[in-house]
Order: sequence, then structure tokens, then C-alpha cells
Amino acid sequence: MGRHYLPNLAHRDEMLKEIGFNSIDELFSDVPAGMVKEFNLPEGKSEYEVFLELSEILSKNRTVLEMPSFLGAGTYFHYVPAHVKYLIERSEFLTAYTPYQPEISQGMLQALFEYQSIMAELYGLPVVNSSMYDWGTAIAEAALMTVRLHRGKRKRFLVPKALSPEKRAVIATYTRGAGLEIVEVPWDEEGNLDLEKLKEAVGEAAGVYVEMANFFGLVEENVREIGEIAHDAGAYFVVGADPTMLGLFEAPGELGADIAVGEAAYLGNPMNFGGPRAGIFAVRNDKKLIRQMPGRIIGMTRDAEGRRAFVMTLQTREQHIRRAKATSNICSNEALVAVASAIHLASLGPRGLAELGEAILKNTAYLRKRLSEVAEIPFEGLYFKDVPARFEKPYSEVHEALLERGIHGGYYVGKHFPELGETALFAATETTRKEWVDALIEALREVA
Amino acid sequence: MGRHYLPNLAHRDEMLKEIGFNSIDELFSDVPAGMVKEFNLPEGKSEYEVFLELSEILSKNRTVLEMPSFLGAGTYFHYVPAHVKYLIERSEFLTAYTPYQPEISQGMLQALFEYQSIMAELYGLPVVNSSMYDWGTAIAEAALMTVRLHRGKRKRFLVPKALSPEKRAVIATYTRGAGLEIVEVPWDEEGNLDLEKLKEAVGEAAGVYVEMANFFGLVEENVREIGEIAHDAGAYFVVGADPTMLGLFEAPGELGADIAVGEAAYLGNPMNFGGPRAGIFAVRNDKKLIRQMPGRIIGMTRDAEGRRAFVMTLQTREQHIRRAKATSNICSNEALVAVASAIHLASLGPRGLAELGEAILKNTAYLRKRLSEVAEIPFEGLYFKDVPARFEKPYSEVHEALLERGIHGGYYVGKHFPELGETALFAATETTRKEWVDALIEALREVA
Amino acid sequence: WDEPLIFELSRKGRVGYTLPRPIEDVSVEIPEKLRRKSPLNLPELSEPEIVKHYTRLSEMNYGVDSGIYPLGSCTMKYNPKINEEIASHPGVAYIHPYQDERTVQGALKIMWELEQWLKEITGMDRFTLQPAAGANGEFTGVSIIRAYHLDNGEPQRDEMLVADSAHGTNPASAAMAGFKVIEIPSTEEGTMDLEALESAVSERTAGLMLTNPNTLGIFEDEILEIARIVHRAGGLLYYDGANLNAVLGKIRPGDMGFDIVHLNLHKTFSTPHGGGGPGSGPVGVKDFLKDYLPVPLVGYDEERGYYLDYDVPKSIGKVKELYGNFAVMVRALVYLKVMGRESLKNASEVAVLNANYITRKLKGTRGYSLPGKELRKHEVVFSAEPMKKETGVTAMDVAKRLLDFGMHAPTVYFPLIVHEALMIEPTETVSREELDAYVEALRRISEEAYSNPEIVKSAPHNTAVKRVDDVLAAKKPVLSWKMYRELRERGEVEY
Amino acid sequence: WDEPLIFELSRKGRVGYTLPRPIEDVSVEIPEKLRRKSPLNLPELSEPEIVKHYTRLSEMNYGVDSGIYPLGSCTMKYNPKINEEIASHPGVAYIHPYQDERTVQGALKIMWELEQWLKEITGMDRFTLQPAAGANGEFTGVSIIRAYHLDNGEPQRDEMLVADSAHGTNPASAAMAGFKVIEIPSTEEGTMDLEALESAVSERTAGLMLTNPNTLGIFEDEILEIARIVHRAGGLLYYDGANLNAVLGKIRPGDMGFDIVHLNLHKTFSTPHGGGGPGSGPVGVKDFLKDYLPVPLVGYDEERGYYLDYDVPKSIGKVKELYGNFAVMVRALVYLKVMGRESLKNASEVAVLNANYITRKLKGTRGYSLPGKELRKHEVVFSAEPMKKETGVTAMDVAKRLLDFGMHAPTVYFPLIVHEALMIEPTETVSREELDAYVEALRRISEEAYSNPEIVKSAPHNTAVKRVDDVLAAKKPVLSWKMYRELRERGEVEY
Repeated sequence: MGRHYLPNLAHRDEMLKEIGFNSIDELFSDVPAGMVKEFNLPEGKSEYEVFLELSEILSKNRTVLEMPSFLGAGTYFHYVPAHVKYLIERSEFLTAYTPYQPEISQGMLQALFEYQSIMAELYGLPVVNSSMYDWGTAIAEAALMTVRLHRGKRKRFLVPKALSPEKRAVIATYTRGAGLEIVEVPWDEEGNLDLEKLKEAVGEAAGVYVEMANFFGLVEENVREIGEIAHDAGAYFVVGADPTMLGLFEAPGELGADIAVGEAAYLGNPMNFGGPRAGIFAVRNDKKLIRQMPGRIIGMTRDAEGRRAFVMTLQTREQHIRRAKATSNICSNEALVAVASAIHLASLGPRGLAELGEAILKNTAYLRKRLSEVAEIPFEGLYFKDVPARFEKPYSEVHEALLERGIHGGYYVGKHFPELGETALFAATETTRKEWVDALIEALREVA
Repeated sequence: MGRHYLPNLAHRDEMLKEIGFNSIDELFSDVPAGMVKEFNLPEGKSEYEVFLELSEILSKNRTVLEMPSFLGAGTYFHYVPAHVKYLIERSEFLTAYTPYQPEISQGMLQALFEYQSIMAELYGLPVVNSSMYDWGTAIAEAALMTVRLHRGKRKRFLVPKALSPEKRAVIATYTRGAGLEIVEVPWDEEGNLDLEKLKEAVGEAAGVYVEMANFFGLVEENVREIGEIAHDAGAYFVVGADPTMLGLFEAPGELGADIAVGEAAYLGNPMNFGGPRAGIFAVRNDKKLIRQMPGRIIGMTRDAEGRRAFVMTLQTREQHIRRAKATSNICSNEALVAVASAIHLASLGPRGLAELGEAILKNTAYLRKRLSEVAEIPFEGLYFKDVPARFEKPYSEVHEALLERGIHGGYYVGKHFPELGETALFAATETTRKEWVDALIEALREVA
Repeated sequence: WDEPLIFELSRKGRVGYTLPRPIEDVSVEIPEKLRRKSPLNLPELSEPEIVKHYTRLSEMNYGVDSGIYPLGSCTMKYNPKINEEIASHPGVAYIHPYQDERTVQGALKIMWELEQWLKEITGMDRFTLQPAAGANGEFTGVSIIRAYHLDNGEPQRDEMLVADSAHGTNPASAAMAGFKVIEIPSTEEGTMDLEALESAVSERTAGLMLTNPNTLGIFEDEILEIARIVHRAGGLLYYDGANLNAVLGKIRPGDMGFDIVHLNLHKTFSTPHGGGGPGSGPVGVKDFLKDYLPVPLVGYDEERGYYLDYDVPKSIGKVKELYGNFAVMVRALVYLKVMGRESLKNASEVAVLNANYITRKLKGTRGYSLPGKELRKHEVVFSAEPMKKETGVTAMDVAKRLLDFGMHAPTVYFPLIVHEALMIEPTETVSREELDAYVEALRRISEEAYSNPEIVKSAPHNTAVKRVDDVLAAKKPVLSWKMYRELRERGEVEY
Repeated sequence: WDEPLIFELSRKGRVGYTLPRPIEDVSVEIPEKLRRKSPLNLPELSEPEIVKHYTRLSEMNYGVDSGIYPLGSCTMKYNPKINEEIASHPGVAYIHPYQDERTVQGALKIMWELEQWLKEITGMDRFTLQPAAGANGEFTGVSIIRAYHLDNGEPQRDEMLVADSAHGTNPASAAMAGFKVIEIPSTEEGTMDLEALESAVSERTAGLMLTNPNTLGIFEDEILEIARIVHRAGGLLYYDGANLNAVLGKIRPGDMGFDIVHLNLHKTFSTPHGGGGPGSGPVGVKDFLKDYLPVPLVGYDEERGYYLDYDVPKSIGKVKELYGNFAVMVRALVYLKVMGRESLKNASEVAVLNANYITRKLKGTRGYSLPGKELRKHEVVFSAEPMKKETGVTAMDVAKRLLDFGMHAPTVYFPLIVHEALMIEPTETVSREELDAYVEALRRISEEAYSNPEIVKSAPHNTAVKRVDDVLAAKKPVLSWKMYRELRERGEVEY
């Protein structure tokens, strides 16, 4: 049924003849005998049939529009303004590839330069690449980078224990080949990174990673101090931050970060079952750091007539030139996701981003207040999006009962953090409705 | 909440001052005292809240994707290829207005010229306007046109009795002011237009209207003969045709039509609860007819350098120039709907349109065959899309039972055509699935 | 930029579609005399080629998202993307108008809610959403006026009064409904001449059709007196809503004395114009006229929920099939809900501010005069008559030259009462910088007209095509590929 | 065409957003030391301005819908719109990855079905869909090779062989996984040098990464022998799927002897490239390697339905958060279902036909040589070396000149083993006329190079900007608005 995509299918014989072939088989005459086969695949269907079939399959998903959701733990239901979606669906953006020919790709190049610029403002670090795959791979690449910056003489990288299991796993896989030692620094009684433990572990570390709000949603109080400890030990300081915090919270660069990472897909992009995402990667304006940076970077320059123009730059770091010695293997990145986040941020502006952060903080506070009526909140302190709630019953029973009541409950953390027992993370964002929270608490009262 | 659409709201005072006003009120100082009021309207909501609210409202509609539907009777569930939808949503098409400035509107002008051209091929009449509101208003305008062509000396217009009640009502309202006499010609035993009755009524008629398939879905066998009778009596011959028939059925122009009308929205446009639509309006290449034609027409011409270009033409027929003497009052038309139908038709091509017609005929035949197992089919003959089925029980009871089984049943015609008793029209198109029809018959067996 | 016609891109055998197979592969006989024998000359292309073709065509078209589009009387405001997103919901696209009411409660609720908004906005008591566009709405309105007078035993009321500055649709719609049209002149000030009105009304007066503010952008400040004159004569007052954007959320036509109102959802309520349509032209009436509205109306009661109400005793019938342009209504309701009371008012205030900003900034520029009162509402009409007299540069030339600056031209040569009219309606969604640039461009064109008029007369220079020959288009009509082929074969066109 | 930066369009006080009000207006205290004090210099614009800005930027960008885009090794085929329509279904957009399995059966079914298609297409036994892109997939693959050898007690296998014609990602990915990279040279014919391969393999060989057809578009006809050599030495064979479009539906990597395969859904499976991403790079393995795949996999059983399977005993862990680029997978599955067996085969056949059509038509044109065998698969690499020697016109100049004809350039200077390489991959979705026009343009450029080389060297001439100075960009990096402002203040940039 796909012949409607194949203009020349109608002219196959004619074209073959014109270039001196007798058959399609001749075009494959260099393939070893017997290797060409008939495949055991279904025949094609009409677009309408596929539309019906997929509509039916997808209607089996119970979306967060159909059932209130309190799932967070690294993926959040934010609202994507309609104009963002419309703009990135314009086919000139959507269907283009990496802007190898800048003269006919100024639109995407400028949009990516603007993305870099907006993230630079947000993170307080002027050099931003045009995206990694996601926050997790961005941390992993940052870890590898800090080791390269130490010319491999230091191979230890510290991360908080209160880190997403997803990210932890990605870092482990990414750094295995380079032989890094990933050390987890525990949290203290308040839930902050344990500074004493950090000091014990930091000697000979290539880098120290911390997040402005940890996996449990708890805002980390001592970011600046952690940076100082890292720097004192000669380690690079890597800070992770959710961009939706940064209208209210100080920029990582201002808090001492050498490298900052985060997730761009939280803005301008739907959840999409977790992907695509886009990792934010920012560094200080320091040639040494820039030279070791992974990923594509767009720069401003001029054209032959002296007018402003944009182009991919500093490519000698990259795999297509440096091959085995490249700073990373990344080629395709998440450009469109990045542009979507930039359009969203440009729409918010400074006031909107602060208001967004406030709405999240306030809704989180409401959720936390209500949750505390029915469960134990393990830590005091300020929460952003996620709130841990500890139950007496096994959480799986609670979750099941919530599902029955048409509510997507929280994310169970006991599996990865047994010390927290039957705890689940419940999350709020600006999209959370009072009636949802109230229904949740109502239900928890009944079942927990 | 709508301030995000209003860039200058932030500069209101500054701008007022710059042009010498002290306040907004001064701008309204010419309004009689007390006329400016506070309105009793809700405050604005965020885009997200409106999105949630409308999603919920719309989820109350049970679509034809959720429940198999056999409703037709002038509105049909055809599939709209995804690329058609994408293309007409491009904002250069979507947000433009009537192409008053041809030099920066060649895209829409050419697209409309192509629409006219494609319909001209389909209907066999080379002059097509760039759309009426819908099929119904197109008939009404055709009726008025035939009267103008007779300089008002003939005011009778014949239509088949087997005509959609919607169209009948539109024609009545549209022709009242001009004092037309609308005469209905009944059907004969086979369901075709009764030629004897036609001959009796045709004397002094300004025009005769017939449809290639009547309201009951029955293909009219004697289109050419009807045209001859009309022409012999000095009347203009107006033919209505569903464009999805015309891959297989002869073009109205070839069957003798002076004017042809139809519904463009059947192609490239979703049902949308019945609107928007677009009326097709085509005439012979005859100056007399063209001069009396309603609606906008795009013509090909050249630019100052002799290159091909497109422009709105023959505007002296239109209201903005001729005012009270215009051929119609139409201004805004249904341009985008027309372009969507043209893109769909260009995608189908001659073969695809014939295949579409065949699929509809075959699915209709299957539906008819199966319906005849459980109900009486009032007429023999060939059906296209609609099939009438007569039940012994009151149809309202049947319909109710079908609804309970999750099926949108047929359209009851007994109200407008009491002579047909408890008859409903069930329709099939290329979208109809065997399992839907089988489920319908199964259900009818139980309830009818 | 020289995109061929889609017919010229056609190559035999190419396919741009997929279709589901029929349920049964039975053979269905088409009667010989009805089977198509004439060749079906449709283009044959693959989907990628079709998409490229129309993508290129779209890039050859100027829309609201391309830049300022101050086409007077057309209210080319920004069309919010949220409107589009919601209008493409399956709950809009995939519902059939004859579905049982219980299965379209969402759709009916949308129509009902929209009506409530429009009632409050206009001060009317009941609305039909059926008309497909403004002119269709006008026809509805004047048909109601006709039915009303007939019903009252006054068949002699066959004269419809319209302002000489009125949109062309006003007289055309009145004529279609069987009225004789009487034009009422405007004063020097640009408003309706009350003496002329007084002397025009009679027992034959059916009504007066009026826009307020009028097409000069001037508020008819004697509107209450106008209403009094017409009503005293037994006529009805019809409001052409094309210019409602000036007063939306601040002033209600019902409070000005109007009995019937049509609105343009595609103008005032931000739904897109689609290159000419679809629009939507709801018509509202005062209570005493509601029995004349087209059927069906949308009703609500607790038990039944929302329903289609065909019980309209004196209904004029139908002016369009089914219920109107539903997908357009959805967009308008979304807009209203996002805007709300305060922003609707702000929007019209900024629209009026923007128009007066252009008025004051451009006023006094050589070559352009400003007929009528200076204070405007949503739009302003300048005249290029001085320029034409002094340099030969016409309003059309100015319009064409504006295109060279990447800006859409104003409406030209309308209203008819202003010579060399340039009718500018910036709307509330353009920025101050865009207004400044527009004024700057018009000033520069004035300078050019007085220093180097040729450059203006031969404009545009930077567009996809140069000035298009519309005289030739009318003289030698080429209206379809079919006609083109024939003319070309006969050697009668070489473009 | 000179669109300002969005920061330059910013005006204080403008607003481009609406936000719902918080649930409760409690005050939440941010610790003083964490509160933002540095100015947040984000742009301030209204929504209409933002839409205009990005609409204009989009019009300054060339995509697949703009025209032919024969970027070698990138498979820039048409991206069907039905893919996009279904990918924007709420059932895709609005689901959270941690939802209970029972509430995401649709999503899991899509992943499971996609895996079944990919298995049959490649001849592999199990797939992970987690990798975000080709290089991420390569890293997954080589990490599996590493884990496999370690698991087998062969930690000494630390050498990864790659062809000298390989994509740069191959050596880069191998290096990231801790391998030493050994390059295997190509023969004059353009295929792998078997003798070199023989002498390179050893007990240190972990595996060989290969594309087939290779980056010259030439099928490695000795592939079975290559597989034998590598396997005999104890290494594994890795298939870089970037060039799968040549053999899709006809030949399976598994039948060529490969143990691991990565695919690029954004190349072969028609999902859009998004200006650089998102892509998706699923990795398939033969049965004996399936226990090393990343977690989770998607499983199915009758009782439980579809589920996420974390029970992968020797899993390398995760190469990306969560499950991969789900929205891309949806598009690919839609493509596969529409195409089906027959059309997938037709597609690769036409892709190969189109590449050979260009090869034969262009061959012999002065200035371009054709290194290697003539018979190509999905792409062809010409060399502009003769032209450079004879006229000074480089491959880059040719590429830039092509832009003047409204066409996208080929990939240039890759593969590295061909000097002045022009790597052309037309794909199956372009028409014969587009191929003819491309060949014609390349011929005309050849004529220009020999008659008037300046016009080529100074190209492009018809584009939004003239040739862009990338040397300056690298010498004086301006990487953000922040850096630009500072440099500008110091007078160090004047663009």
C-alpha cells in the first residue's frame, strides 16, 4: 500500500532501461546468491485502516487527561502551549536534518542558537550545546568530561545517593568503558547531601554532581557549599537543575557550577511515555572546558558580505572529524525538542517562568500539606514537584486501590531505596487541579 | 488572561501620551454617555484550563470512531488523508484572507485555480467558481441564476421531490425574496424522477434540477433525458452530483448540464457536525452564463513581465462592486474547504477516484444486501452511499435499540416523506467496515 | 517561485492515495448510459510531490503569521493556535450532524455556550449560529425583517435603507431578500446624514442596515437618534457586525438600539479566514424577533440536556444546510473563554488605540488626506487623492509598493465615498514596532511619490510576481486548466 | 530575511503566556541563599510575535518538503504526514512512563509490535528500543560486545575493528565503551580489504563494526567471508544500520552473519529528523546476546498482557532514561503498517534504482570521477578531485552552488577515503524529474567550473545569506546571546 510514497515505482522499467539494466535483480547482482529473500511480514494496509487500528490501540492507554495523575519522579505533566506544538510541526523544522548547509538552514541554526542562549541565561553559564539525549546522559557525559579534564588522572565521580534510579543506571553504563568509579554520597537527616560524607569522599574526585532538588523533590540547601568543597578538592562541580525551577532559584553558574545539566523536555514537550527528551548541557566560558565539551554547538559568525549568520562550530571535538578521539560519540541529538523548549521559554519570559515556578511550588506545598494528613513525609524542607509519602500498608496495595478509583498514584521508591520503606513519590506541577488532590486524599483516607 | 495576544497592552499609556490622549476613555469620547458598560461575562482562563474544559466537553460526544455509524443523508464519513489536513493547516493558507493582493497571494490563488480546474474536469464544465457555502446554497443560487438568465420572465424552478429536506428548506428561503415558484417533481415506481410529471411541469420553468443519485441514494437513470426535456422547454438544466461518484459516472456537463452543483467537503474535510462545507458551482463556458454566475472566480493572467500569474477576476458581478445589482451577496466563501478537497482529489487522481467510487458502490451493495435480510428496500436499482430500509416497527424504537448496542443507526425519513412509512436511510462509504455492517444486521435481527 | 500547475507535474501511473479494500469484491454494474466515458483528466502524483507542491504554494502566500495584515474592515487579527488545536479534536471532526442528541451533548453544549456569550456581548436575546459567513448572516437578518413585516400585515415595507459607506454585502443581501435599496448619504464628517435619513424613511421603510463604527472607522455618535428615526417610521435596525472589534466588551449593539445583529466569528472572534473562508456569521435578535430565526436553534433543559429545537413557529426556514460552520464556532468559543470579560475589553481598546496611533502618526504626511473626523475606532481611512493629483501615484500604487516592504496593503478603494481610499485596520495583535514600521513605509512611499514616482507606479518589485494584469484576466478569461489547454492549443495565450 | 534574534525583539512588559492559578495562594519561602538574584534575561514577547518569529525562521530553513535532499548516509526520505497525525494522539502525548502497565497496554503493544517487525527485517532475535539515536545504539551494541567477552572470561578482547570508510560514530562509540579502535582499509574497489582484515584479527579482537552497503554505497560482496574471519577469531559482527535503506525488505543483516544490529528509525523508517533529532536507534541481537540488552524489554504473556521486563540477567544497564523515544517509535510502526512486505521491498528497490540512475547519468561528466565499483546501492560517492585539480573548484564549492538551484547539497568530504567526496543519496521518495534536474545541475556546475569557476567558488548567490564564514566562527566563538552581548560591548564583533 506504500506505493503512494514512491513516485518512480511507475517508471521502474523505463528507468532501468534508460541506464542499461534489464531488471531490478541486476541492481542486486553483487549480493551473494540466496541472500535476497521474501520476508515474512504482513501486507500493507491503507492509511485509513492503520489510522483506525492505531486509534484503537492508543485508546487503550488511560491518559493523565482521563485519570488524574500524581506521577513524577523525573517525568512531569506540564502543559504545552498550542503555538509551540504548531511551530515545531512546521515541516521546514520537522523534516530538516542537522544544518550541514548553513546557507539554507539559517532558520534551524538561529532557533538552536536561541535555545543555547536562553539556556545560558537560565543556567548562568554562557556556553550551551544544542542538546544531549536527556538529563541522564548529560550527567554521564559530564562525568566523562571531568575525567578528561583531569587527563584521566582522576577517575572518581561523586553523585548523590538521592538520585533517580534511571539516571544512576545510565551513568553506570556510560562510564564503565572509561573505568570511572561512581561514588554515592548519602543524604543527611534533613535530606540534604551529607557534607561530612562528601568531604570524606571528595579527595581525588574528578567531579562532584548535585541536583538543586533531589530525587525526592527536596530542594538542596547547600549547593554553593558543595561546590566549594568540590573546588577545594580540585574537582569540577556539576549541577543538575530542572529548568522550571530557575525563574525563582539562583542559576547554577552563579552557585559555582563549572558544568550544569538538566532536562529541556520539561518545557514545550509532552511526556510521550518518557521520550523524546533533551539533555541540557552548559559550561563556563573557558576554552579548556569548551574543548572537552560533548555535542554540537551553534555559533554566530558572518557571511561573505559581512552579515550576521549562524553555523555549526567547534566541530573538531566531534566524532565525524575526530572519530575515536572525539569528546563523545553523539551525532543525532534532540534538536527539535530543544527548540520546542526554547519557544516555550521565550513565551514565558522572565515573569512567566517565575510564575510557573511559583505555581509549582504552591501546588506542591498544597499536595504536601494534604498528603501529610494521611501519610508520613520523611523530610522537612522545601519540595519542588515531588513529595515523598510513607505509608503503613505496602504501597502496592495503596496504588492498586487508587487505580480502582481512577487515579494514577505515586511512584514507589522502596525498591531502590529500601531505607525509606513503603514510600512513594507524589508529584504536582502547574497542571495539578485542586479537585484531583482532594480526590486523592479522599481515596487515601479510605485505603491507606 | 488574553493579554498574551496583545503586545501593546504593556505600552498603552506611553502610546496614548505619544499621540496626545490622556486615557482610553478619550478614545471613546464620541460614544453617547452611559453606553460604555461593564459586561456580565466570565473572567478569562488560562489556555490549559480551557484545554481541559473543552477536552472534557468534547469527550461527551460519541464519535463515529467510538461507535460504528450508518448515518448519511447528505453528510458522510469519508477518510481525510493526513497530508491534506497538514497542508491546509499551514498558517500561510489558514490565516490569509481573500487574495486581494495577488502579488503576495499567488499560493492561495493558484491553489484555488487548481480547485476550479479539478472540479471542471470532474463535472465536465470548464467554468467553476471558487466555492459557495454548501451544496444546498449552490442549488438555491443556481435557481436564482436561471431566473436571471430568463430576465425574470420565468420564475418556476423544478426540483425532485426526492430531495434532502435540508436542501429543500434552503432553496425555499433563498428564493422567497425573488418570488420563485419551486415545484417538486415526484419519483416514479422505480424511484427515478417521473418523466411524465416532469413534462407536465416543465413549461415556463426557468430551470430544472436533478441529482445523479437522489436523497434516497438511488442512482438517477435518466439524467440525460431529463436534460433534454428541460432544454426542449427552454429551461436551464442544473445537475447535482456528489463528487465521489464522478470517477465512475459520466460528468454532468457531458450529460447536458448547463450548471452543475455539488458538495466539495465530502473530500478532504471531516464531517465537523455538518460544517464547514463548500458548494461546488460549475457552468458551461458561455459568456451569458458566466456573467450571471455567483461567487468569486480566479483567473490566469500574466504579470508586468509577462509571466503567468493568478488573480481574482470578473469581479464586476460581485457585491463589493455591483452592490444591490450583484449576482449574489456572497463575500466570504469556503476557500480552505475547497482547497482541501482539491488536494484530496489531486492525491486520488483518476484511478483513485474511480477506486473510491467502486469501494463506495461495493460497500453500499453489501450494506443493501444485508439490510434486505431484515428490512424492506423500497426501490430496486443502484444505490450510492445511502440505502433506504423500511421496518415494521416504528423506526424510533429500532434506533433506540441500536444506540443501546453502541451503533449510530440510520436517518429517519418518515417525517419528511410520510409515504415511505417507517423508513430510515443507512449509509456506507469507503470507511465502512464489514464487522460494523455485520454487527448492525445482528442487532437489527434482534430488535427490528 | 515559479511553481507549475499541479496538472503540469502529473506523470502517468503515479499514485498519491491508499484506499481500504471494499468489503466484498462483488461486481456492481453501472448503467451504460451513466458510466463515465469522458476522460477524467485529474493529476497523477505521489504524496511526496503533492506535499512539496502545496508547501511551496503556501510559501508563496502571505498570512497573518507572516507580518502585519491591516486589511481594513477585515479584522485580520492573530488566530490563536489553541483554537486550532481544539478544533481538530476527534470530538469535533468525527461527529455526524444527525447523531442522536444524547451522543452529541458536547457539541450542542458548545453551541449553547457560544450563544450565551454572544447574547451578552451584543445585548440580543437569541442567536442562530447557522449562517456560514457575514453575507449569509445579513441575508438571514433581512429575511427576518421581511417575514416580520409580512407577519404584521405590512407587505408594503419593501425599502431597505443602507449607508453609502456600507459594505457591498448590505445592499446585495437586501436585494436578494427582495428589497429595494435606498442609499443614505454621509456628511462631510463621515457619519450618516440625519436629514437625509429623515426624508428617506416612510411607511415603505423595512429597516436600516448600519455598521457602527462605520467603514470610515468613525463612531456614529447620533446612533440613538438614528434608531429613533427608523423605529418611529416602523422600520427595524440591523447591525452589520463587521466592525464589532472596535467596541467588543465595551458597547453593545443592543444598547445602541439595534434589533438584529450579525457577527463575523472569523473577524472579531479570532477564527482564521482560510484564504476567503470558512467564516461564520451568527445572527442575534431581540426577543420580539426570535420566532423568525432559522431552524434549528439549540435549547437546553435539565431533563433532556442540550437539544436541537425545531419548534420555531414563524421561522424563515434555513439559510444553509444543517447547523452552520461548527468547527468555526468551536474556535470562537475557545477564544472567548481564554479572553474573558477583561481581555475582550482590553482587546478592543488596544485595537482602537492602534488605529488612532496610525492616524495621528501618519496624519499630515504629504499626499495623504484624512477625510472625516479625526477620532477613529478600529480603523482609519486615508485618501491618496492629493498624491494622485500631484504625482499621478494612486492608492493602488501605494498598496503595491507596501508589498515591497514585506507588509500587506490596506483595503483600497473602499469605502466608495472616499476617493483613492486606503483603509487601514491594524487590529490589537500587532506590536508598536510594526505600527511604526508601517507608518514609516507609508511616509517613505510619499517621499518616493514626490521624488521618484516611477518606483511606486511600477511596484511591486520584490514579490514573487510583478504587478498582475487584472484587466487582461477579465478581458480574456482563463478560468480552469481545461480552458487554458484549449486556449493554448489555439495559440491564444502564451503565459 | 534578516530576522532579528528573539532577544532583540523583546520589549519590556510583554507577555506570551497564560498560566493556571495555583491551588492555594500560600506563600512559599525560598531559602535566601538559593533565591535567584542574578537577572533573568529572557525575552519578553506576545504570542503573535513569537509565532511570526518562528514562522519566519522556518521559512529560512530547507526541509524534506522543500525539495530534493540527497544528503548521503542520512536517508532523507519523505516523512509521511500520517505518522505525525498518529504521533500526536493524546494516547501518545499524555501518558507517563511510570503508569501501571494495565493503563499503558496500547503503548506497550506498539513497542512490542515494532520489535516483531524489526526482528523479521533484520533477522535478529530480540530488540531494545531504548537508544535515542544511531550513536546511542552503537554504544549499546559495543557495550554488549564488551559485556559478552568479559562474561566469557575474555577481558583481553579490547580491540574493535572498523572500516576506514565507516561513519565517525563507529570508532567514537567503540572508544567510549573502552575499546581500542583498529581501522581496516578498503580496496581500490571500495570494499573491505580481506587480507588486511585477516592480519588484523587476533585473540584481542572484540568485534568488527561494518555497514553494508558501505558508505560508498557499495555492497560488501565478501560479507560472508568477512563474517567467517571475524567469527573464527572469536569476534562479534556489528551491523551499522545507517545504510539499511538499500536492502530493507530484501536482505537481512542476520543472514549476512551479523550478531548485533542497530537501526535508525529516523532514516530507514521515515520518521522525521527534526533538524538533528530526535531520532531512535533500536538495537537487535541474536539469541545468544539477548541477556545483555538494556532494561527494560517489552514482554507479552496472555495473562498479564504487555509488560516491562526488567528480568534481563546480564543487562548492560541503561543507555538512556526510561524506554527510548516512544513518539518516534509510533511513527515508525505506522510507516511499517502502511508499507507492508511488498512496499518495503519496492522502496529499497526504487532507492537503489534512483541511486544508480544518478550514477549512470552523471558518470563521465567532466570534473567528477567515480571511485570504486560502478554498481551502487542506495547512494553513490563521486569525487570532485579532477575538478579541483583542473579548475580549483572544490567539492564544497559544488555543494554551495547546488543551493543556488534550490536543491540541497550532497554530503561532502565523507567518506574520508574519497578526496573531494560528493556523497549522494536520493532515496526512493524523489521523482525522476527531480533526479534529472539534480544531474543537470551538477553538469551545469561542471561547465561553469571549466568556463567561469568564480561563479562556483563564490556560491551561493541566491540564498538568504551568502557563504558563511565557519573559520571565523571557530576562531572567535560566539555561542550565546550572553557571549554576544559581552563581545559586542567590547567592540569585538560587528555582525
